[in-house]
Amino acid sequence: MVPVVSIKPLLAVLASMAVVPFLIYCRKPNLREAWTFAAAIIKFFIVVSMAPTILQGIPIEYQVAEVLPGVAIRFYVDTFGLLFALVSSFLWIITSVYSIGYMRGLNEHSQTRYFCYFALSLSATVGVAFSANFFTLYLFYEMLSFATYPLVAHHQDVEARSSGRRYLTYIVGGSIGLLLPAMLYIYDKTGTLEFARQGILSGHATPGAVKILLLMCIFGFAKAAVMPFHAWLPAAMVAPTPVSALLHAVAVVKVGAFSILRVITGVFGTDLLNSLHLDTMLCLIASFTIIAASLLALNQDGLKLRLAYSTIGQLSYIVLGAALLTPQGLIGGMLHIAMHAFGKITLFFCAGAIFVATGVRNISEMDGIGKRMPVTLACFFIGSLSVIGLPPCGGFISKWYLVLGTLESENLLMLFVLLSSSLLNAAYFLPIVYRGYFGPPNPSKYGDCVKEAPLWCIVPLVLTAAGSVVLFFLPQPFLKLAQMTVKHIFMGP
Amino acid sequence: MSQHFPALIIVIPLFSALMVTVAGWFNKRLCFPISLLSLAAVLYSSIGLLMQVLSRQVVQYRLGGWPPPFGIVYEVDYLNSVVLVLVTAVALINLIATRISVVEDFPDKLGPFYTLYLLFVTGLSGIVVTGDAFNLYVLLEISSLTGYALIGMGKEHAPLASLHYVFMGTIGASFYLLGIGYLYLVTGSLNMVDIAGILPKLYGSKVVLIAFIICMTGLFIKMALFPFHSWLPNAYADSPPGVVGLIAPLTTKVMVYVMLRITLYVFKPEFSFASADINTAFVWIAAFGIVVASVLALSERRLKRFLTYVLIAEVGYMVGGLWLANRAGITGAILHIINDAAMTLCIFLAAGNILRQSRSDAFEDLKGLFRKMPFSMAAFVVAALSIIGVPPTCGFFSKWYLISGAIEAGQYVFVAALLFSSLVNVVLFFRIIEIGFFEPLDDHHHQAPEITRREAPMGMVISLVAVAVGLIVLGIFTRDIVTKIIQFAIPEGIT
Amino acid sequence: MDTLISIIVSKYNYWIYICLMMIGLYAMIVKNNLVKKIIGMNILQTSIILFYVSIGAKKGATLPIITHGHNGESHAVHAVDFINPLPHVLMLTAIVVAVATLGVALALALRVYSQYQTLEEDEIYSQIEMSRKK
Amino acid sequence: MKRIGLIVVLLCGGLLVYGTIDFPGWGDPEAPASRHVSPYYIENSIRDTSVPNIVTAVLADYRGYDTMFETAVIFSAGIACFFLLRVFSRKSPDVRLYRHVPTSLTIRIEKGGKLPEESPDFERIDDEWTPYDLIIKTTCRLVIPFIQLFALYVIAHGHHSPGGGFQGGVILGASIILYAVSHDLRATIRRMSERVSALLATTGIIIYAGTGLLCLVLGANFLDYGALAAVLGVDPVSARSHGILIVEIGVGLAVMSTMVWIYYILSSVGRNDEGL
Repeated sequence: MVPVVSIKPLLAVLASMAVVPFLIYCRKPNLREAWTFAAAIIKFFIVVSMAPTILQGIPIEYQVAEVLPGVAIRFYVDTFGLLFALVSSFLWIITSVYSIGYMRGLNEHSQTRYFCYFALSLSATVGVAFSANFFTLYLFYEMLSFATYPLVAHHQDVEARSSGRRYLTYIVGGSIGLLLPAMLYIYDKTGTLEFARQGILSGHATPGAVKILLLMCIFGFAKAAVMPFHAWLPAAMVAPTPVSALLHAVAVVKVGAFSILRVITGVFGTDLLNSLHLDTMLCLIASFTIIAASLLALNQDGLKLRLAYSTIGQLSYIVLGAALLTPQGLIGGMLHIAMHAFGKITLFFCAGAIFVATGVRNISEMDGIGKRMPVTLACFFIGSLSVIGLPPCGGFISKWYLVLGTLESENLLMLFVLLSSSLLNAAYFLPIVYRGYFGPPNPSKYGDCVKEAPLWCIVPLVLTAAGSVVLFFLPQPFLKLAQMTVKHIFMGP
Repeated sequence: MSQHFPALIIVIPLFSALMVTVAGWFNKRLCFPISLLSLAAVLYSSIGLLMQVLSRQVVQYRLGGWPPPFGIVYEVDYLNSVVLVLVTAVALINLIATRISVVEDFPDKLGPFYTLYLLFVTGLSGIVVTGDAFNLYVLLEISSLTGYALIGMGKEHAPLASLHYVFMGTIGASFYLLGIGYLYLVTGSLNMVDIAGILPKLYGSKVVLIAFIICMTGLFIKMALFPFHSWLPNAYADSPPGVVGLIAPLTTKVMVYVMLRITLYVFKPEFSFASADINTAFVWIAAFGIVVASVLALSERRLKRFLTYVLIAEVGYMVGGLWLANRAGITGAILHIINDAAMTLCIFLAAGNILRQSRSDAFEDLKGLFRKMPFSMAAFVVAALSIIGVPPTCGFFSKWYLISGAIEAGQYVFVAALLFSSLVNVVLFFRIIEIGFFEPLDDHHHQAPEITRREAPMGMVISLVAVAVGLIVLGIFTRDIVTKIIQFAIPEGIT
Repeated sequence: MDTLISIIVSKYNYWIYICLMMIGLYAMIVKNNLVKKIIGMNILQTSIILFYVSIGAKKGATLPIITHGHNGESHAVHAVDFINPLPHVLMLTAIVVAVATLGVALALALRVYSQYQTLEEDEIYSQIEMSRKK
Repeated sequence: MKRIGLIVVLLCGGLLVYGTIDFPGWGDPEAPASRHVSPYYIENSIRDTSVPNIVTAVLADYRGYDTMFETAVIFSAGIACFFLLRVFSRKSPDVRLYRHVPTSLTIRIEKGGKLPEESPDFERIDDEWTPYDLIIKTTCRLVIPFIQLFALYVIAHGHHSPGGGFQGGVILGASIILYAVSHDLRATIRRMSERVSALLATTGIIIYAGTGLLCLVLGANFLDYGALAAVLGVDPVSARSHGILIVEIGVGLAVMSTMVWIYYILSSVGRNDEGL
């Protein structure tokens, strides 16, 4: 199963970076957004065009440059990377449609800057997905951190700037303070940073060192918002909703979770961790985050805040899937990247749509809003079903596999955690829908003649909601990719 | 001609300095072209020298045709050929970049300015290539004297700062001279290779030990390592923009080079790194210096002053890297000489542009600069990322080698210090970037923010952006620099 | 005891140079007046000159000028008869360097004086503090 | 501060004393410094350069490169003083004072008034003017030529006796400075203007470095005077001795004029009018 060499991964990464000069130099908004859109489509098609090869089990690789002896900027597209790249690049298309509607609806300032950094962060995301070694992953991870900073602080007021500061503090502090030394230590011990099927660390480090490195990686990827490194995420909710939607439901946080999965499988290796019985430690960290985040989400009144806390919880599902170190669990974790992405982005779109249409942010003010914006709230309902993990939504499948994973490792505590957190999810999502449909409408909060948000906003969220339903019935590409990955990891080529 | 490159490197700038003096008396407009041509020629010949070194090991040039140790010889090897290219390149770029601001600052003293500029470059490149310990002292004094004069013409308290610089510099140089005297006393020779050949028999002697200590102290003073750093911030902060871009990147780096030369090639590693405790002590000093400098930088509210503290911290990087006493660490130190010179040049050129356009470099006066001068600020950001150490800018890779060397040597204090200063740099630079990026230009008059501040003149911006791109290029080509040059610059003994 | 005395006696001018050097250093660190510091700087450099010249000394040797015969083939010249010329050469350079440094230092001191109307450091610093306050 | 200084000084002193214990005794002919390199100079300088004064031979030939930069150092000091202090007062002062020498009357000319034509009778003076002492002036008149003659001798005779470019140059410079002290700065500058001194200093170094460059052009290494034999039409050894003479002249020129230049600037704080 020799990998084929192809420049496609590089193109996929550059597709959105190359568009930036155009964005800067074309003054007309329409043209600018056309460019963004085109870039998104092109990127998606490049990624898709790689799928057939990958699905035959043949990875694609491309080496850009060897910057240090033995350490290269290298792309290596395997099933897992492709899964993530598919999700993010597909959702970028939808989001760019949505952000056109959103930004115009609120006629935000300095939209050019917004679209530029949006494109940059997308190429960073795909770069992470395709990176072949820890170094390349770190490179794009940092690039993503700095590219998203202007988006988080987009509003430029004091609050936005302080939360931007906090964002940087957590993310960059984690990456420089924890990841960099961990990476260098691994390089010093093993002499390589390439991801391998069963990790590179086994036999090179003492159990204690492995444990410390593992913790450094779990918390160092602060984008995964594992508690206590989560505080940046709620703060970052000051950003415009499309940013929150894409970056904090899809790109940034998922990059964090993706990196953790990558490192656990590719650097540490499941066998090594199993042999050292580190799975329990990981599980406890993850499950604590899950429960605590869900509880915190319960008493948030701001809709986006509640979504943010639920995101923190859901991310730890992915970590948990990896932490179980069982095939089914890993499949569940990987699938959850895709499923949760669709569900959560729908929810964010809905929040944004409600805000655009009514200017309402808080849940307590949304009574009866469903009568005014039925479509939006219907999609919200679907999305929340998906995140809770109920059929007929994609979320159900990933959770199903996670549960299987817990049973597989006879870890009943984790089973309990999963189910109870699902109950908690239901407890903090369904009331919103209830208020929206059956609560007495009070136009005092959001004016009288409110109707649906502009079409640019509605279409995307309908699409994503439909997507998460479709994924329930035919989860095929993602499920197959995840299964192939896990098979490759556990059974070998 | 090519076999005379080592002489030309020194003679061309010296001669053109004299030409510039004459031109200064008769026709000022000739000063800049002459300097430009001569520095270009020097850069050409230094690159040619590098090529020669890469093809065959060491280039030796006997001045006056006398064989060592009786005459003065120039020994050009892997270590100093690359530093030489660095020095000449930085001098040339800064010359081009600051032409306009120099004309503004010294309208009627162009001749003397460019003369001093060229003599300074002469001194530095001589220091780099010379193989004679005493000749190094003479050239050191040339570069110092010209440096004092250039710095002394700055604003505000520059003369006082420059006078203190004179005192500290003279003490440092005198210590170095004394150390050489001690070595001469016991070896009877002034040629570095010759001394290195004689010393091993004398490693036990007290005189050699004291000579080593004195030399190192002198060099530490000259390079403003932590306890001796007090002169640097004042001296650089008020110096004119045309000067700081030359002196800040080069002086400390060349001194670090001299330290490397003395420790690795005059006193062999067997002597310099004999006792692990001493190495650890030096590493701790360096680490402490890094931390202190970073903390001091936090307290500054003016751009240039704060950059000078960053500079001091960087010196700690290189000294610590050397005293890690392993291959990775020393590779990091040498690599950081190159990268840090480039970064410092870039950041100070950017600061110079900002200062020139907005007349002040207090943080609160940097509002809305991104709108006003996007290119300069973009270059500033690149340099900042490089100083923080973000891939793929070059700063990351030298930090990479330094940290991995420290891990290899088990000096986790140094690792911690490096990471700490990186984080502090993040805080510092993003404080500035945030002000420049997000703070509205001026609150009271919104309509048409005043037009006084716009992008700096073309020449300045172009060269600045070129340097900024160079930072990334350097980073990408790290492997070639290391495997083709630096690894041969380190003595075999070190693993 | 005798060894101590012999050490002291046989190296007395090294002791002298150390004393001179320390005096200069002390002046540069402690003195408050800039010109006094400059003088200290010169003492420091002079002490080093003394050190080098005393390296060159050689008992029973004369100054290094070969008197007999200009185009001197045939006469064998013996190194022991002449003192070591190299330190003197070096010190010619060092003297010139010292003079040059002195010139620049004095020029700077003049600038400082014309700026603050004083050469006492503490007064200068108080003036700087005043300007900061304003 | 005092205490810190004392501690630092004592530490340094202790260190140096500790090192000195291992020194060879003073004047010990067996000391390594006297045995390794220097014997070569003593024994071969005559054969190599036919210069009896070994110091001169080493200074200007074996280590001639150092000496070139030593000249460059003093030159850069001159440039530095000029750069730091020189002020070009563009506007002529409102009030000029002239002194009519025969009658020693002082004339005060307001702005726009008619200036006296250049004649020895009138000399321009500044706010405070002290009468020159006749004895001093006459003595200097008498002494200065002899000083300068001696300086030339010292330069030219550096091969055979203590002396050379630096010493001679300094004496020359001293003679001119003596003139400036005994008369006034304006008079001196009238005889040897600042531009002339600057250009002379440059010329001095150009002579030195040019000699070296000539050798380089003639195919030898930089400063290898042996190559001058082709030009001077003598054998390489005496070519070296001639080369040494040439560069010594250059050094003398440079040192002399730079000294004078620095004096001009320092004594008048860069205004080049009154002087001390």
